[in-house]
Amino acid sequence: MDAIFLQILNGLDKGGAYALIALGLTLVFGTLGVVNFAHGALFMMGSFCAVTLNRIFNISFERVSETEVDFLGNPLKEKIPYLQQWFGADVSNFLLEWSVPMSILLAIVVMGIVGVIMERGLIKHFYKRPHADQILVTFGLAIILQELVRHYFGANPIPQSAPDAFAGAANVGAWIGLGDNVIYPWWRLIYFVFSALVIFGVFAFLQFTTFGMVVRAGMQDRETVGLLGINIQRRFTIVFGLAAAVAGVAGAMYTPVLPPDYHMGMDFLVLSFVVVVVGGMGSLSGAVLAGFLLGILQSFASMNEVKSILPGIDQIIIYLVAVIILLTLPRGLMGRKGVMED
Amino acid sequence: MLSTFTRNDWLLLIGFAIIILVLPWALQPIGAAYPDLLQKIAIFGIFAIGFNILFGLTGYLSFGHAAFIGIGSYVSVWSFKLLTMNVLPAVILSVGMAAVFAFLIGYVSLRRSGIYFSILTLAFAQMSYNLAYSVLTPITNGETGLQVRAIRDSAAVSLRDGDVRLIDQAMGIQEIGVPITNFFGMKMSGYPGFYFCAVLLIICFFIAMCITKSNFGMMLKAIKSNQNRLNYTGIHTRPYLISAFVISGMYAGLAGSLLAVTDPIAGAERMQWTASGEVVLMTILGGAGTLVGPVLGAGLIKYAEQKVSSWNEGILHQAFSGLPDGLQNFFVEFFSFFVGEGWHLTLGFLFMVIVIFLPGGLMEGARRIASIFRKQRTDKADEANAVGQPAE
Amino acid sequence: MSKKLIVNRRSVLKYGGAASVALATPYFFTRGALAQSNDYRNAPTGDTVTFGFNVPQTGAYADEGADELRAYELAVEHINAGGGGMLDTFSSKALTGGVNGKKVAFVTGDTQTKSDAARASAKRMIENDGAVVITGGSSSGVAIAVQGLCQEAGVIFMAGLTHSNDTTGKDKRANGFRHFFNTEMSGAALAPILEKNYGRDRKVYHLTADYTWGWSQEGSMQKYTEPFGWETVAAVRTPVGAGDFSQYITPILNSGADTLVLNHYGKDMVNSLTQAVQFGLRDKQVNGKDFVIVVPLYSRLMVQGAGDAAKGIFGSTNWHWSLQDDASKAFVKSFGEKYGFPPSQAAHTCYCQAILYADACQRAETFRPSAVGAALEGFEFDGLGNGPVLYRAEDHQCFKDVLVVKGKENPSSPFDLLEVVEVTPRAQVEYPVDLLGGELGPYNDGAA
Amino acid sequence: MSVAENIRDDEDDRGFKSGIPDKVLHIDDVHKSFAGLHALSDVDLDVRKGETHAIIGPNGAGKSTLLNVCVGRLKPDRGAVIFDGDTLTGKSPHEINQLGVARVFQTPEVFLDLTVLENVMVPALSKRDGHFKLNPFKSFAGEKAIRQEAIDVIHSVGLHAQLNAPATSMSRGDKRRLELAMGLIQHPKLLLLDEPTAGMARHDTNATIDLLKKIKEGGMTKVIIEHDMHVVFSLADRISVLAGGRIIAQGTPDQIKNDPRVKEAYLGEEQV
Repeated sequence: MDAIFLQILNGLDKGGAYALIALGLTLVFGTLGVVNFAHGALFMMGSFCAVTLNRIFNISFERVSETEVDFLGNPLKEKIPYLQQWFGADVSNFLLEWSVPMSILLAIVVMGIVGVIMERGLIKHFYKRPHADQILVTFGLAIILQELVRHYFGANPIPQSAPDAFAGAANVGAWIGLGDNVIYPWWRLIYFVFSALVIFGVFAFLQFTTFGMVVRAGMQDRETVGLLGINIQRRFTIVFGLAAAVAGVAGAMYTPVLPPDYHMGMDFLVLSFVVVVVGGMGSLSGAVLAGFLLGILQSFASMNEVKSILPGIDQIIIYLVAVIILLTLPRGLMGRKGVMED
Repeated sequence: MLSTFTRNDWLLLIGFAIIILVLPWALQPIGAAYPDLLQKIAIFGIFAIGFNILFGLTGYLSFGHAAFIGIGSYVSVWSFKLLTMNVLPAVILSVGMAAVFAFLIGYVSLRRSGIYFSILTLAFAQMSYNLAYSVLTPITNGETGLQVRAIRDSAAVSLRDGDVRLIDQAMGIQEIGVPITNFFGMKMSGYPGFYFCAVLLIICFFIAMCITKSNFGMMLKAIKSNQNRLNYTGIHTRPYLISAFVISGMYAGLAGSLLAVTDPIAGAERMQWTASGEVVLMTILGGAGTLVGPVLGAGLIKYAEQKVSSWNEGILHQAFSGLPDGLQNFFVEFFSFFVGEGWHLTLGFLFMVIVIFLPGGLMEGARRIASIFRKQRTDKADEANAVGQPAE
Repeated sequence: MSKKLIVNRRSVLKYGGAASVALATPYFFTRGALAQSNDYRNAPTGDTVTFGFNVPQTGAYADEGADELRAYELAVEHINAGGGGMLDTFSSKALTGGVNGKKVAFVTGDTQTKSDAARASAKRMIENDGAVVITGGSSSGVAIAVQGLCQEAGVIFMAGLTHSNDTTGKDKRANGFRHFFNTEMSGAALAPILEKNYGRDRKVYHLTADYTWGWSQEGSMQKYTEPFGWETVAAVRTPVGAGDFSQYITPILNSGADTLVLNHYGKDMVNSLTQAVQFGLRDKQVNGKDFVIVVPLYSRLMVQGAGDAAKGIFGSTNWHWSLQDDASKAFVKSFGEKYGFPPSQAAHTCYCQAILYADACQRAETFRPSAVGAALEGFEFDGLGNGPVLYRAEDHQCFKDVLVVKGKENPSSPFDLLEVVEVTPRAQVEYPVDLLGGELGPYNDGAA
Repeated sequence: MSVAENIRDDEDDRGFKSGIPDKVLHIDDVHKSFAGLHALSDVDLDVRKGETHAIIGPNGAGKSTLLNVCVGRLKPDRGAVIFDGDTLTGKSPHEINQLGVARVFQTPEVFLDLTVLENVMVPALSKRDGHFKLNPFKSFAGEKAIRQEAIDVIHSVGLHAQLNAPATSMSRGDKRRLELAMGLIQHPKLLLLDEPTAGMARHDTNATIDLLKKIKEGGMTKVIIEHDMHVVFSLADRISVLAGGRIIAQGTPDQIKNDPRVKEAYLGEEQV
């Protein structure tokens, strides 16, 4: 019982993360009709926003230590963060500890700008081009972005820790009357709530604002909206910026779960495509649904009991589900007719 | 069929064949004339030509063609292990097996179109990869890859670790250590291996040419152009698509088999989605839908992977040794960003530049240059006429 | 003629050590003749000899590969100078500047940590650049693939970081040599320390990377811990590159296990360890004991990626820069002065391999693979940071002390992440040669 | 042999001229609704062999829906379409075409990447080889007979100057002629023409009318959906009027001209 409950919880948690990671991708699909292979790279850059903020808080000057020596036996050059020098160790440590949540702000700004530049400078020339061209150009961009990140941050994963208040696991079992074995990491719970908030926010934005209405109309029929004299172009730029920012915050908040490295974008690219396609191209609610479906199924497929019956099922479950869904529901769970079918 | 080849078609075929066959000399100036790279260019050329029959003609973008490379490789290595080191059965069995798998995967995947088709093929390839890497280890030898071994001493040794080679044994062929693949006695490593691949590449090129110019090829192009209309014209498009998918799967199977022929090992990572992505990039880079483009793209990417990645700082210093020190350091610094371990960056830039400025790939670039020359020539001819006229 | 002789020698060698001693004679007879003839693959003709360094420059192990390359460059520097670094402490004094009167030049290749790419770049270095030896690499799959290639091509392969038993077990090849240790030794070294620290009665949960190395590591851990009472509750295979391991960690909570062994390496290890700690496993009490985690194979670079999660967790490693013997200190000094930070274990093993190869060539007075191999076989040496070491003739595996380490609680620098708990003596990790199976086969000198 | 001549050959066995009305197409009580909106209700319609039957009606009357039901693009909710003894309902578009029903699209749907000749060759081969033939080594350049026929048809629609030009470079009017050629080359038993002259200049319209007249003399059964009354009355043997998804009148051009219901339906539209 506990095991099942934990697996469901884990599935929901994964599902939330999948949905959040795929959200920006489906947004860009749905509105702009662009296959963005750089989406994973945006996610990766978002997580490096967290690393960068941490590094910024850590900018230090060197002081030659009188007592300690380094590994070569020379006097140790101690690194003292300026923040510590200026505001004292308390403030400095507090900022460092909370750098991941704070990096959300940095990620929104930086990734929003990156998104807008990307759309203005590159993507907008590719609206009318074949999908294959879009794939190639965004893939090229993704490689460039990740190589640049590697150049400055190296190839090794860089650990980012959650604030101490959220370290360790919450005793979920105690809240709902299950055993002590039902625990779940605080940070994952927070990530889940965060995903829900962001997804809900994007929904609300598209559903209840005039801006959103125009964009949704553009999703249905770009030509007509254009004919109405609405500057759909500018709105699309903003949508792309929004998608990039969402990918960015998803990445920044994910760093305590998965120490970021330059290649993580590519690792998530295929996954987010599968989520988007299973959900149905361009459908936001489909992506959320697909995220949860895949998360829960993956979680259950990984249980020993299941694996002993079907060896290796956990390795292929995501793809298997994708195949089954696409063969039974031609356009994924909630896809619209005619989108991305040519 | 042959009677309908125009003079230009023959010129193209002969020119292509000559260029491929003289590559060992032609590529010397850029340091690419060594067997392995030449083999890889020929093999991936075949892969890309085959991929182009599906993608270039019908517009269906498969993200799972690497699966057939993997299947071809595994079947070939098993043929070496169980039957004979002669490559002929290996090649035939690989292509056949790839056709069977391509039919199964194609039959299912082609029920959908567009990105849905792409994701279905991707899913099949990823499943093959994941299973080959782990659960199917008894057949694939997992991460280590399936290799040719010496003849096993007893039946207790698993077939992965010891071979039987029934045909070779029956024919009483002596082996010392781990034998090398052969084509009726001709060793398939080094340059003979390259020429074996090169001849197959030329044959494959010829077949692709025939297909492109055939009724069948025209139907495939019509599918890319307007599949819906084709249905209303009385054409059932699915059999055409499945045929194209199977043909290109067979090309991939052949490529996979040749990888094993020239280097008898088969690893799971050949089936990973990035490998499928690579052939997409080769095709688009060279020019999708053209005959020569995919081969060109394959050559370029393999060259970058093999050679550009090897230009470390030492080599750069040599290259710029003629320059004064400060300038030399600057150039080395600058270029080391793009070569050696930075070769991915060069590839990324290349993709972007090509797609932005030459949407038809390198072949479009060649066409544009050719048309500039043609224009100049006609201009000159006009001038000559203009000059010549008063004299008359 | 000469080739056939070697074939015979090898085939007899299988039958026992005594015979091999007797048969060492023809080698000395033929040595002079062999040294002068140049009918082997890539025999150097000019005044330089080319080494091929095949390391991951892109992909997950790029940083490790970069460190290996630094070590190689340093080794080449020292070989050409005839001294410096560990060359000064090395017990063999054959090298006195260059090898066989030639300066060492080198070419590099990118393995991308993929077998195909690694073989392709190795082939390029052999076929195009005339490399007489290939060395490097950061995973067992690549090492085995490249080793097979070097056997076919007829050059020596000096393995870099490869920990799987198979490299010198069932996939061993005459032309391949490994300095690094393996899962068998990890298990043997780690088990007594685990027994001492965590007691005899433990219920163990294995999370194992689902490929050859992972299985082999899992097997070794079970083999050495089960005799004193550790009981395997479950051994779960996880896909390589899973990223998020939470779905494999949650079942541990209810399994009744009090010990988790993570048979992961690289990024998988970083992620699974980070996440396992995040799940509060280490704060748990099960069966009245503190829940503990063990990571059988450690690498400093990966511990860096795991950050705080690795603190206090036991594992094993081939070498660590904080060792205080003269050789290690000399190596750390020369490496640190050149690059500004201490070397990793990957750098160390690569440096040693380069030195060992060059030294063997010098002693054999040729670069001919069979002769160099013979010089390496049964070679006993010291002064390369691992105490007295034996290159065992029967499987081309180095036998040396193994370090048991623990994630440091209070690191004083970004590199000071592991503390050496125990140096397990060589005798304790030695195993009989037929344990892992496989057959070396004959040397291949390749065609000229 | 040109198309016109070709068709004249079988003039003799046209049932219509000999006074025996023979149903080629029978639309039987077809219903179709979209999201509760009745696009077609109780539609009964017979098309006789050899006649040119026009379907007219105001915008939104359901003309295109009816055509789509006939060619298998839409599936009716109720009722059936019977062609020459075969039920078309439930068949896929390519099967319907292989039975001898060709459609000329209103907005030209030619193969933009192919040349004009190839565009006509595709339906010609479809007619000859059936819905699928795997012949990767048979070059269409070698198909002498069928190729000549395609060239003739292209000639008859006046596109011979652009024989080897890619279709993408053609004007809209030329594309419509190409559409027509693609329909004609199949010698269909029934040709469905969806507003063949919509958007054409008067001069082009007249040329198209002449061309269709020539084919009319050839005796091919045709269904024309048309807005332009000039075209309708120049070509049609019989006319059905569709309004609000129902057939409100059926008869010869003269009968329709004087039908009060038709006037009402059209005047209603014209007043807007």
